[in-house]
Amino acid sequence: MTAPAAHARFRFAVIVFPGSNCDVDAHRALGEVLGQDVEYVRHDAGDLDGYDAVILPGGFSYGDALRAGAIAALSPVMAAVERFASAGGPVLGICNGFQILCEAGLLPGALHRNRDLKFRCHDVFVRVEAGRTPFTWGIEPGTVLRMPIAHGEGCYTAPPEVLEELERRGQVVFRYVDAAGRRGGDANPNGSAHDIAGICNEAGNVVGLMPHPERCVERLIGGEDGRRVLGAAVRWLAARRELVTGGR
Amino acid sequence: MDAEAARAAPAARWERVGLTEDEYRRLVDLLGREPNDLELEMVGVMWSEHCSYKSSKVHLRRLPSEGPQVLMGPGENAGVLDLGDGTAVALRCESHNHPSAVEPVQGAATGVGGILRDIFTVGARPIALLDSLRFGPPERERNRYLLGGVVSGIAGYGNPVGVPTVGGEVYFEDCYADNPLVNVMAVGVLPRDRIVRGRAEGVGNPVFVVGARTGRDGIHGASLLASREFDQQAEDLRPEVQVGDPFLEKLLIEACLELTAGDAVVGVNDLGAAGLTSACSETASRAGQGIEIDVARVPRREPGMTPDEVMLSESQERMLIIARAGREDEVRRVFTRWGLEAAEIGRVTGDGMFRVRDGDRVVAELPARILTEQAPVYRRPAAPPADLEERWRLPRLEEPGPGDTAHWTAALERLLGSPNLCSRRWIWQQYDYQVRTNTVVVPGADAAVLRVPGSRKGIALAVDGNGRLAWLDPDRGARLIVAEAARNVACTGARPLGLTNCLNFASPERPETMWAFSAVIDGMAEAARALGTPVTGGNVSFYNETMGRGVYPTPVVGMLGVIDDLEKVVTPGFKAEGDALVLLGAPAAGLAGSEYLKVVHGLVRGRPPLVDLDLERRLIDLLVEAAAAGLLRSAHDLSDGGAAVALAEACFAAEPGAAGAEVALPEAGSAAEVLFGEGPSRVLVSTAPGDLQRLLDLAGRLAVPAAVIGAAGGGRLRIRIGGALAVDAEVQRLHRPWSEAMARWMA
Amino acid sequence: MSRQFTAHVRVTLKPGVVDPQGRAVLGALQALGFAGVADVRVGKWIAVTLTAESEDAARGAVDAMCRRLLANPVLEDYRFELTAGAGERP
Amino acid sequence: MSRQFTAHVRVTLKPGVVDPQGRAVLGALQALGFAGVADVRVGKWIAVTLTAESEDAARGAVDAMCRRLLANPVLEDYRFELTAGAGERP
Ligand SMILES: Nc1ncnc2c1ncn2[C@@H]1O[C@H](COP(=O)(O)OP(=O)(O)O)[C@@H](O)[C@H]1O
Ligand SMILES: [Mg+2]
Repeated sequence: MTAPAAHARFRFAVIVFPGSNCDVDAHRALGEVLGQDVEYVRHDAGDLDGYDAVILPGGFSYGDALRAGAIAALSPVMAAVERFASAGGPVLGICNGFQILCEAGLLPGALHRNRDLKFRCHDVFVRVEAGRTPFTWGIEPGTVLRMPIAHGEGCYTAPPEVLEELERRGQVVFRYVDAAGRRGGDANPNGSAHDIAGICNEAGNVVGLMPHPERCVERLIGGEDGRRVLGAAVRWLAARRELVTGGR
Repeated sequence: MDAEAARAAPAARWERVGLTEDEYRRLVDLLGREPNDLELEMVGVMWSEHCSYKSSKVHLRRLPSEGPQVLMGPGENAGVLDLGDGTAVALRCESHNHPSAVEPVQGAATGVGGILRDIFTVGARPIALLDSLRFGPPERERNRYLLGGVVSGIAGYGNPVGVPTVGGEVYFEDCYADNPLVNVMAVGVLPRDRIVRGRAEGVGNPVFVVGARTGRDGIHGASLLASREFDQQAEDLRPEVQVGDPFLEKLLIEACLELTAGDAVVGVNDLGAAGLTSACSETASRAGQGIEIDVARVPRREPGMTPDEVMLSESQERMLIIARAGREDEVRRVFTRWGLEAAEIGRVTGDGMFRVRDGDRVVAELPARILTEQAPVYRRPAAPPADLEERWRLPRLEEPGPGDTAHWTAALERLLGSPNLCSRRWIWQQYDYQVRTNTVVVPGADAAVLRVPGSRKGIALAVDGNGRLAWLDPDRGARLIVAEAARNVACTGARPLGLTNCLNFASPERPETMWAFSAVIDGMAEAARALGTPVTGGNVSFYNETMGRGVYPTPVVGMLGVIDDLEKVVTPGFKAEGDALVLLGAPAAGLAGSEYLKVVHGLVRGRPPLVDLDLERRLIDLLVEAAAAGLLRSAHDLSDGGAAVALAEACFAAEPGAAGAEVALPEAGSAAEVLFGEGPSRVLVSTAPGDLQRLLDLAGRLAVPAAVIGAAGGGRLRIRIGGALAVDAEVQRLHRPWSEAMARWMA
Repeated sequence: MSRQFTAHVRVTLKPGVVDPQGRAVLGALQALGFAGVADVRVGKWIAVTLTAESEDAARGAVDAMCRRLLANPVLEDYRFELTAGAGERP
Repeated sequence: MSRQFTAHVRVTLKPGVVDPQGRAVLGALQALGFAGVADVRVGKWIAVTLTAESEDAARGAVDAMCRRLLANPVLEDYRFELTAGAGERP
């Protein structure tokens, strides 16, 4: 089962906006560590033809002017991301990438200033709530992962009816919990509604999260839990290819 | 005109630009005529203490700056050290004290921006920042406001620009209340054969100014603020505070590194203090050439700027690029691609002159060297403070014996929750210390460790300073600081390779300051030489005083070490219950200048010890060899707070189940000295029981004293001294005051 | 002939949205001894200088800017005032 | 008898001070095709609800708040308008 995935190689696009600064980290995690083909794609690119998956990395696109992600959401490449997503392609927005996806309307809601107004950089625990997305494919719901956060505007906010809908449709993908998988206490680092750390669109192929899976793919640096998230996409792509080609 | 009137007329001129009459005469001699107003302004700022190092130069020469590992020493924008496999590291430390006192957020932010520019100026990709901070006691609201502002300024610049802030230090003392210190160190990596110099080489080569537009902000800001006492008049300089733009700097980093990776460029210099005046004259005079620029071609942010304003503006996020003739389009193309402006403003000339035009009109023309090499140099009067011996006198302390467990346990708790010893997490949690995923050892350890991209090696980084020790004895204090920085780096298993510094002092016009400065240089030179860590550069910040009250002489050292195998990195926390605890190095320490004396007895007294540099060097060798051999499960430097605090910290950082220690410390002095004494050359290590003998053998071979003091684990910290139980407490109970103190007062 | 205008845009959080900054400022003001302060809300104030053919055109442009970038409809409301800038240009 | 007031405070960067946010927004608006935009400055807009004995007292309090906390005198200017709040309190 895992054998084809381990050898599978796909083409990942890492979008580079002016001010992106985790682009190299995403590139390294997918390329050097997971052995995938990765290319940087500029914010002014017109299409994403030929890529199997798209990553919107973390950072401070346009210096977070006005609201994090607001200006990047209007970049030419975002039209291409939208087309890529509506064709069912897997899209992952990490941190600033998540903020951009919300600002672009590819994900509902918004990311507001952290409850304590401070930038926070430390590890958190998140519980995988939905296993149907490409980035949680094969991860048992309820699994607790340890990943770093590094953000000042990560408080997920949405109108009550949107939150309700997210819950009902199973669009909450990651939730802040403690090491034992329980909600509450200090587990939620930024005041996010419903302890939301990551969500997906209705179809499930567009995922955004505040924690940084690309920062924890090696034992020496940050741990390895992020490998599971990025590795899930490789397995998902392999499974899809298998479906399409009938395993040939 | 009579002689008196002739002297009176120009008097206003030199004073306005901060020169003395003698300096003005020197200028007229060098120039062979009276300078015009713009020329005088340019000389005034370049001959300021901040830009010319006129009071420190004669002393700085005594620092050792050579060694096989030094690829580029002082005199350029950053020092560069060889890592040995084709990779090199650039390092530099700089102060932004006065701007941070005026506006803590932007003062600190622009300090980060400035030091980063020094790093990518030499062609290095910045990979780490560290900060060394000093404030008045946190009991006062204003000091907390300054701390909060400075931290958010560093975070607000370092985080967006995408360079991790991986370490630092902070101390609180009365003397910094009106004059906080904000020193920032930056480190970058580059291929060893691609060092870029700040030189205007090649007659006819085009000169570009790139990045931000030039505005009226900061005219005279950095240079003048940093070259005078901080008084009421300095308050009036307030509108000149500058705002940093980390987004622009991020683009500038990428564009500059892309450009210098090729061969279109012959020289690069950042625009810092004294802006275009400094960058142009320094690049020209380093190359022994002249330079000609046209201020009319400098992109402006505001209409109606005069040539003076353009030449003296200290607008942030700008760089000077000297390209090869014929490659102009390439320069423009790279910057345009990154959304930045690049304006060609002039050429390198062969006549050694710095010529400034405003369109067709020449508005200033003088030999570039007058602004740089020919600035005045002073050997200012130096004399020790009158109360030096008084400072050394340690009163007799009335204290219970080691058997008073309640007393000593309470003292430890109190120390752990005190401003200078409590956890700094509140600060570093606001810094992105992981971006670029190279940070192997994160803040909170003795030194940060980073993977070096493009190399198999890692580097360890630490900044250390101690104003209290330098005030008590500047020469010994400086030795102690260098030794501590080297030891911190060695505690991770890295071999110290070289250092940079930042020397924060009061007014150089006071003999006491210059005496301390000179002694610090001697001490630093001696220690750096003995430990094989050359001084690759640094920064001097004088005039750190307000209303005649100076800060402690505060030398800060940024140390860089190299580790061959990242798998062998050692951290301070205990790893497993039952591991043997060994105290390596000097068995005894005293209370001079210690936190214990200050916190418990309110005293800053005693003569600091003279560090045995030979022992220190052997201890470092031992740490490096033992780490490489895999004999160390943990290593933690004994510094502020002494053995008891070091033991507690090793418990706080322990792996689950390994917290706690049952130890017996050698009875080398009073209980206070044994528990809380501070002295050099001491490290607490833990080792697997099976490796203990090998470790002791190695220590024996290197002639480093080693005492087996106990074992890790058990959840309690129990310290015996000669049979008496001095400290006994749950680790949890000790942890609370330590971990919560800063967040509590900053809430 | 196009004229210069200045739009003063006010972007505020929607009534129900938690305002951590407003809350922090409120707490700080009370701590400073301003006992009478009951509520604080922090928003943005943006000045946009632009040229347009007419006041209507300027108004339309600024409204479009607000919708597309200056305000986030999930969290924020906006309103603006337009004033004719002094300088007329050809 | 103290009454309720609302102050609308506008905090803006002093004229010569660099405005990185404004610069980024200006570039974004131009890239979106709003060609007529010449300048953008981003400031803060703060609504403070307070009770005071009189309008003068309220004005004095708000001015003090601005000087002490709401604006950073080194970099920012402020101005405010005061309106009497609907609710009167004993
Ligand atoms: N304390 C010091 N020790 C060693 N070198 C120093 C010291 N202070 C300054 N230098 C060196 O002097 C040179 C000039 O410093 P400075 O004018 O501050 O540089 P910049 O213009 O890049 O800020 C630099 O190369 C710096 O490393
Ligand atoms: Mg420089």
